[in-house]
Amino acid sequence: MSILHTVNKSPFVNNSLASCLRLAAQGDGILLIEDGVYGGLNHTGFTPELEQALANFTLYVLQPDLAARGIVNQAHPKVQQIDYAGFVDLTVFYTNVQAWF
Amino acid sequence: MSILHTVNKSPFVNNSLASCLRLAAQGDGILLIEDGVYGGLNHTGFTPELEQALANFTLYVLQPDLAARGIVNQAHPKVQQIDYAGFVDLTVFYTNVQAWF
Amino acid sequence: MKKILFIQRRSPYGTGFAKEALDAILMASAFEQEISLVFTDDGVWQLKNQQDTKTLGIKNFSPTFKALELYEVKQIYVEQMALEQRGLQIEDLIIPVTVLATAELRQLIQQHDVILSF
Amino acid sequence: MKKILFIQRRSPYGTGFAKEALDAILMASAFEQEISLVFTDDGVWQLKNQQDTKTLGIKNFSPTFKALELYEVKQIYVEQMALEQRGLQIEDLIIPVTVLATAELRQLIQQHDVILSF
Amino acid sequence: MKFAILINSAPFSHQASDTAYQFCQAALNKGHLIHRVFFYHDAVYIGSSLMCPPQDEPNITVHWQNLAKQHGFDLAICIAAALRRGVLNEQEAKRYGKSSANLAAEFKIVGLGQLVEACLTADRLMVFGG
Amino acid sequence: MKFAILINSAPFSHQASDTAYQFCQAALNKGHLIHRVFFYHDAVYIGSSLMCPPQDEPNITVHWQNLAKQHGFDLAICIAAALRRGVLNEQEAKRYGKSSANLAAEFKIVGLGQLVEACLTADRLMVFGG
Repeated sequence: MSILHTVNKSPFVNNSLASCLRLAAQGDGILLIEDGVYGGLNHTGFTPELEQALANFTLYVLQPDLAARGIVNQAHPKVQQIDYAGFVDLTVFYTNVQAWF
Repeated sequence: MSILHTVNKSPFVNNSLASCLRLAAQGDGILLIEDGVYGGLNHTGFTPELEQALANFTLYVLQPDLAARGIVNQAHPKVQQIDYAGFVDLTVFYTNVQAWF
Repeated sequence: MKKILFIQRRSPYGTGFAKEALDAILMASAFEQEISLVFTDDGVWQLKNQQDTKTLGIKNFSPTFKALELYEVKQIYVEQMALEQRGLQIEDLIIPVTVLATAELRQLIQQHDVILSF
Repeated sequence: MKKILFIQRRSPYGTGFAKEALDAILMASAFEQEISLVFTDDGVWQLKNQQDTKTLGIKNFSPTFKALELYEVKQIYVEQMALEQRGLQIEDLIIPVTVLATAELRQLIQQHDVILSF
Repeated sequence: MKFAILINSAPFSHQASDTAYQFCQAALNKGHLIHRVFFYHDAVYIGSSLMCPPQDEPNITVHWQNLAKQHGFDLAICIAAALRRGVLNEQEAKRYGKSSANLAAEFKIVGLGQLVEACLTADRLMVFGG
Repeated sequence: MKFAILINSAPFSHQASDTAYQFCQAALNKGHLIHRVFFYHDAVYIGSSLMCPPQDEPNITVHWQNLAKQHGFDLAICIAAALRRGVLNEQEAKRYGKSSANLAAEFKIVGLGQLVEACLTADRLMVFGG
């Protein structure tokens, strides 16, 4: 039993990712989509929190959303970049899904 | 010349009030409306920031929005409670208005 | 039978989510599944007592929470930290709830089959 | 003549605000007023270069910012702190901008007659 | 004082349109003028004639219609935002080959220039946002 | 795997409906099933037949229609949310005395029970939020 959490809000604006990180359980997966992908970057003010999260969770980021925003190269190296097919696979791999928005 | 800033988002969720407090100028007025009224309360995790703001700005809160949310009694004593007529008066008193949402 | 969890994270009135989520909860209660409700973040404001929307001219839907018991929705949880951050105590809420520490809520979420968050 | 300030605080694509705000800026430029643009908070992401929306199947509107000069919109400001928090430098932006310290931006806002924020 | 009003949010989903309405009512009660209410972004949905709110909920469209009729100000809906979202008058419905229009009475579909004009004409612009 | 999809956000104003569409397409390409797509809150606007997006923008309503027809799943719009916001089929338009309906083909107006049923039937519920 473990959950895939999806987060679609920017951590610079909104508390959704912070709440997700507080309430996700060790071993859960967290997928950043839409404006949530801004939480998966290196060298930002949020990066220290991201790196703390990487100790407890597997972090994924939707690559098409990074590309649209021009930030593929800024993505944190330890966050796994996936496409929509990979998104579908994750929802099968994990036993439940929770959306944070 | 001074500005009335309106803020309609909860500071527990969203950075709008934080941005307003950063970019408002000494002497400006800040009116909390809709979910923004949660920023005008006493004894919350946000109260220390509110009290800091009170040193630089005049803070107002829309009373009907407090009442709807059941928090009239929780409002900070140094935040002025106004009704819609008072809201209109403030937009006349200040020389410009900026909305944060 | 499935265990369904509703997670309420939005304040009332500022957006329409809280009201329409409540409609969904009442509907789900008719399906005789095991339903739990969690209020956290600004969602705890939904349960604040003394709500009075007369001046706003919009509907006060908070009394509907009192009907949840009639609909056999009895597992209602609030995250302690969310209350504390907002200066709220359980006496300020319109219905009796079970207060959970963050770690307990984290466990509770894992025990459900379907999670509907609003 | 009025001095009009547009303040852009939203990221592109996640919501429709950024795109429709840009339409409003272009329209305002036709009225021969003095127009200034400020990008702060997540609004600075609107100017990020290398945007590529092909896989999303939605329109990349960032090239339109390059047309602002033709529309005589030349006062374009970015808050330094917003860039820094996001790991961005002016070389990462699609158009040249003037970078302002927070105190300078605070002053700039006071100097306008109309403020349109999105 | 002459006010221009910009509303950015959908009805029901956001309180902003209700707040804007209450503000306008209070301003008019005090003898101020409303030059124009401009509906942009998701606020264009407020101009739909097809809304059927429950009996115990206010009908914001009717509220605006009554206030505008009584005080003679514009209810202006941005054409680009409205076309995208499917709020159409007869003329636009015909132009785009749609079988019907759904723009409520008293509302007008106008260009974005009317927002800028309102900003230039009014003493204050009030933005009620999303 | 059998998926139930819940969409909560308006088209254009939020990316959520685009993400949901891309997700469904990818899931179907992998041989999974979509049991039902349920449109709630402002997502009911996606079922409007009157949207006229610019030529260079996708028409999300048409995208959903095509995908649903091809793969035989439900496009279900919550009746209470739709009535409030003015998305009506012929029957509801008549019931409420409106001159026209605006529900797009392939979309159905249903009760909220269909959302619960979808949650109980599917292996996974995917929520695309506002």
